[in-house]
Amino acid sequence: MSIWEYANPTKFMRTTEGLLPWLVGGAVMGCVGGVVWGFLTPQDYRQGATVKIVFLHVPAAMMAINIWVMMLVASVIWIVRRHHVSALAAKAAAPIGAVMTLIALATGAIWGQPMWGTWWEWDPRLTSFLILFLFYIGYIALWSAVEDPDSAADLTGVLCLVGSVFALLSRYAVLFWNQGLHQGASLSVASGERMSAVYRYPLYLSMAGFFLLFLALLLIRTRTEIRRRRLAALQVRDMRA
Amino acid sequence: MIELGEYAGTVLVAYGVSLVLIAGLVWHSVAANARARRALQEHERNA
Amino acid sequence: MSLLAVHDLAVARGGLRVLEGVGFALDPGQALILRGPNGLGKTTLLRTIAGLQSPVAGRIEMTDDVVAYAAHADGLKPALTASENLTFWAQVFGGGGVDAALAAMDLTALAARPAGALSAGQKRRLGLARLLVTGRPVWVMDEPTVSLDAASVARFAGVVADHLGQGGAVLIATHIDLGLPQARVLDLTPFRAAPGGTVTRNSGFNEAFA
Amino acid sequence: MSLLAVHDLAVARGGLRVLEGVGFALDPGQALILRGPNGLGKTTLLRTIAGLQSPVAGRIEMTDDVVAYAAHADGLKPALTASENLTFWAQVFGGGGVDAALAAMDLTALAARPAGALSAGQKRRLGLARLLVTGRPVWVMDEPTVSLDAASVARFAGVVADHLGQGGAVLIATHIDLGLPQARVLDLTPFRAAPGGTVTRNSGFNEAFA
Amino acid sequence: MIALLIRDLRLAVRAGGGFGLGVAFFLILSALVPFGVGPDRATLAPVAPGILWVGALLACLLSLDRLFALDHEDGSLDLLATAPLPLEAVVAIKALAHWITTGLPLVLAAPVFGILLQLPGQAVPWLIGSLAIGTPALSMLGAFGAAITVGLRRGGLLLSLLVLPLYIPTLIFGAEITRRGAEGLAIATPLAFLAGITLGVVALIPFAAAAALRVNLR
Amino acid sequence: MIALLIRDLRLAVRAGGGFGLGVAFFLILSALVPFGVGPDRATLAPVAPGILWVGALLACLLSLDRLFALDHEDGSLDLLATAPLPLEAVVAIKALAHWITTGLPLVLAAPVFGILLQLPGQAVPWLIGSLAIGTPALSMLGAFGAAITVGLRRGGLLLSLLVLPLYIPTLIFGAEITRRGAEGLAIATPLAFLAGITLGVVALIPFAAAAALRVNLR
Ligand code: HEM
Ligand SMILES: Nc1ncnc2c1ncn2[C@@H]1O[C@H](COP(=O)(O)OP(=O)(O)OP(=O)(O)O)[C@@H](O)[C@H]1O
Ligand SMILES: Nc1ncnc2c1ncn2[C@@H]1O[C@H](COP(=O)(O)OP(=O)(O)OP(=O)(O)O)[C@@H](O)[C@H]1O
Ligand SMILES: [Mg+2]
Ligand SMILES: [Mg+2]
Repeated sequence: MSIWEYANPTKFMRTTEGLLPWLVGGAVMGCVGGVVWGFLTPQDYRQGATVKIVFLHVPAAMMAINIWVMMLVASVIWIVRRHHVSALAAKAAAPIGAVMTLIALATGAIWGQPMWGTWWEWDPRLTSFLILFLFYIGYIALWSAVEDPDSAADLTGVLCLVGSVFALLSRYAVLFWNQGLHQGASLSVASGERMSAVYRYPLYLSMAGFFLLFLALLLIRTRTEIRRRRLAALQVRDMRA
Repeated sequence: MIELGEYAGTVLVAYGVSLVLIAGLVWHSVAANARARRALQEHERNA
Repeated sequence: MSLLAVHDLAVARGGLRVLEGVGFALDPGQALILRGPNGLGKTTLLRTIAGLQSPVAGRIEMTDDVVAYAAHADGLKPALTASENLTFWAQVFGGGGVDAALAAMDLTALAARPAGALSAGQKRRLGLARLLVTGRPVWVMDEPTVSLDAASVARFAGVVADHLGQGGAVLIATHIDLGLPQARVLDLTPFRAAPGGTVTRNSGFNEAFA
Repeated sequence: MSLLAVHDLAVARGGLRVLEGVGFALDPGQALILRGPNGLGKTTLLRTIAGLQSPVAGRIEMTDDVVAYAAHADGLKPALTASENLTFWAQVFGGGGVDAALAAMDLTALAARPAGALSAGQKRRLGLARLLVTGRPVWVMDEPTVSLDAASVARFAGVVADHLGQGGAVLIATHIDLGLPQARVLDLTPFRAAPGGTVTRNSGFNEAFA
Repeated sequence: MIALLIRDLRLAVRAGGGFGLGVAFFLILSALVPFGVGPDRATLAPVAPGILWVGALLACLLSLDRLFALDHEDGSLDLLATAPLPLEAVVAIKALAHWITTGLPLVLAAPVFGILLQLPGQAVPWLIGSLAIGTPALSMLGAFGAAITVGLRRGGLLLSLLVLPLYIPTLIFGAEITRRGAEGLAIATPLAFLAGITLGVVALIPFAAAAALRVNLR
Repeated sequence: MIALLIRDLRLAVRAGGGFGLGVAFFLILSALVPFGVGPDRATLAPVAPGILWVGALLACLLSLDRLFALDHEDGSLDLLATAPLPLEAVVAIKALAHWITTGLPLVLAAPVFGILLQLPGQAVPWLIGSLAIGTPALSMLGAFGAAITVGLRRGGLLLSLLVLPLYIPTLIFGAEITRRGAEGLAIATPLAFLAGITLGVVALIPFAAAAALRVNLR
């Protein structure tokens, strides 16, 4: 039995049925745990209480990028092997990614107010996220604009491929255009000393929570899409019969 | 009580906005799912 | 050998099979008229044969580049004159004989008129003249005589007869009489797809969808 | 009294007279079929009667708001469903009876389908159903049976006969047989405008222009 | 009348997102300008009111070109012209539908774009107010341009060419209100002019547009 | 191939001005911005390169939306797809025709607009150069967006939404070249990037666009 079996909608529905409660449980524990723990951390000597925003901002920012990558993979699978579930999963993931991007942008903007004294600064990282948000919006709009579901999957798939290349390109262009204020990654291997364990462990938990939340929502939304597809197919069939 | 200092507003707004967005997303996902399931069940019962 | 042969073809529109089990062959000099009530799937079948969509099942046998397709819409540019429109298509298909085509459809007097300033029937004649300049042997036509008056229908029948005489073949979907006594007629009604038939793609993964 | 009377009418297209001296009257219960070769000026005449352009000479006698016009194009919105399309027109004309109109043209099963997903003939039927919801007595139709199969043409003839029976009148330009034995036929060929006839407006200032 | 409004709104929603798209375009424009101009606050802030107004104008313009063209192509416009509705009402309603789908969302979303372009905080209410008063005039003038160009294929650019000069007074007063608001100056005069223009346009342009439509239908 | 190019150019000319309209729009935009922003040289000069590039981009965009849509509506696209021409070539040629009618006139007319927006003299050659190198990419990316949205009614705004983010890298490097040119800085890096983007886009996008067209024709 190959992994592609799970691209069969019926099989997918059955498997995820059992999986979902666990995911939901994990997501709730991770998110609530991480965020509450984060909220209770002590104040940073430099950033004061604002450091608590990190437990929302960083996981959201991370997921925003990872979800796009996941959509890219799903689109490639659809284009190459034409598994409907993967196309529907890409469709289902997009609004989650858009909301994650929005959270990263919003918390960043709110954070920027005390830190940089401005709501918005054309910093490269913030700018790249804005561009990513535009790609999400365009992708979602295209899905809703095309009537035939297979055509919509094909078109959004092509858009996702081309868009990924240009999102990457934009990142370099933006870096070239403005060297920013935003701090670099502090969770990388070398950066252990930059963020103390007080903040690091709740951040890990929160990140895990966001990831599980994404998985749970993704499954729910994919199931919704599968049911919608099935209903539409049944309706068309009845209409003609 | 947890001490937020001068940045209380900032932190609370950030948490508030994020929670609202996440709650909205979750609610939308769950509601749409329930709607789709009901519509499908109804259709299969009539058919 | 046949110019075009279709075996056990099934075609779908809007995610549902509309026709299945269609089979026929067209040899040089043959004309086939497809009939069937509105909404049966004639247009869908013709688009499939023209290569604009792929069949759900079955085979279409033909060599490349034999089919010239004339759809419900004429593909005319209102801003270009009748002869400019034709010349363009002649160049795209690498054919020629624009003047002959205009003469054949009685459009010589209107050659310099912008296509937008033609009447419905004149536009249609121009759309049909396009087939002549493609140089393709198989003409696939969707209700070609819409808006044509009796004289033009007769003229059209003459053009088709000439084309058949030169070893061409035509496939026409129509509801009205074309005055082509030599044509075979195929009624598509028996090939209507059974309700509940699903569009099974080769992956076989999609039972859940219908 | 006539619903519609036309006296010595001349109509022009692209700055040139195409028909002149046309005259007829339509009483309640009457049907008139206009015939003539492609490009004669039937569409131009119907547009003039529908009020979309003004006559060059002659008179059109009718009370306001009696005419419902169905042109070559159907005026359907592909994104709206069949019944939404009809409902819109019913509301605009202050009429009603959308369901009856759908039933009359055998579209009830397709009522919830977006108009863009109908076949050519189904679209046409929907376009004709529009006439039923206008509540107007005089139907002016330009080649109404294009793309319709034989059954639909018969159904259309039935609808027209009903309309005539209720005191309506119809004016149809067509090239093919409609199965309306009660209709008078007017061949427009004798009214073709003399070549060189100019579009003289009432001011008399325009000889230089044509 | 209501039926036409509902139909147009419904079409806007069905045809892929309707409401959101005008705003999305505005967003993209506000995002593009800094890419062209550079990220400095010192360069951006002074030009922000002008750019935002030009952006609103372009967002309007882009969605305009098919206002009548779609109805013309599929024959609905011929049929509407022979319907009992006066053509003036048709124009006015179509302009209203356009405003609801394009102008109104812009007004509501304007503060966000102000932030992107570093518009000073105290100017934001003036931006919103001037857009709320000015955008109806943009939609109506746009309907006029669309009516004039309706028969022509590839009318899009010609439409812009015709309409943009008509937009200039609205643009000048609208941007002036925002700029003065940002600097805390008196804004009564431009406000009066802007309101006057909108009222005049809404009252009179439908007649001109209907006349143009009639000519194009002939 | 040549026949298609000639037909498209001819249609652009016939349908009301073709060549002129892109430039005219650009002109009006360059004229509008001072109205919105205020006429000061000190405010205008620093933003001029950016505005000019954003303007070029919008002029492109506005004329794009009917690139395939017209051919789709009247059935020509179906017929072209069954013609012996590969669809990739059709896309490339249509993009080329679009560039000749929109991009090329912009490049030639750019100095004039530079003057309107108070662009410093020494930046003008860089403006022209960057536009000449960058606009082909704009046309080709636009063709991709047009191919994706071709079946959809009211695709205009959706098209902008899809295409504008794709334009960002071109815009950044193009405007950067002009700005650096104005200040006499080194321009080799952005120039290399811009040229690279254009080459990549011209080489690869036709395939993506043709794929999208095929899907939309189904
Ligand atoms: C709107 C805008 C913003 C966006 C899109 C954004 C994006 C990101 C991203 C993607 C990360 C993850 C970095 C990584 O771990 O690789 C991050 C981390 C972080 N950001 Fe932001 N940011 C924004 C605004 C801000 C602001 C205003 C601040 C304030 C000072 C800030 C402070 C931080 C901090 C402290 C981290 C975390 C830890 C780290 O360095 O990884 N961000 N942000
Ligand atoms: N986009 C679509 N989505 C769903 N169903 C569609 C779509 N387009 C057409 N159909 C349906 O597919 C069937 C076949 O349509 P097709 O156009 O092939 O019919 P046809 O035989 O050409 O009819 P006609 O004689 O009226 O032209 C019809 O029942 C039609 O309603
Ligand atoms: N825009 C125009 N400019 C100049 N001449 C035109 C224009 N439109 C139509 N004509 C010409 O006017 C004449 C009348 O056209 P009309 O469409 O009324 O003909 P018709 O009788 O309806 O023909 P058909 O049966 O083909 O529909 C035709 O000869 C046509 O070529
Ligand atoms: Mg058909
Ligand atoms: Mg006619």
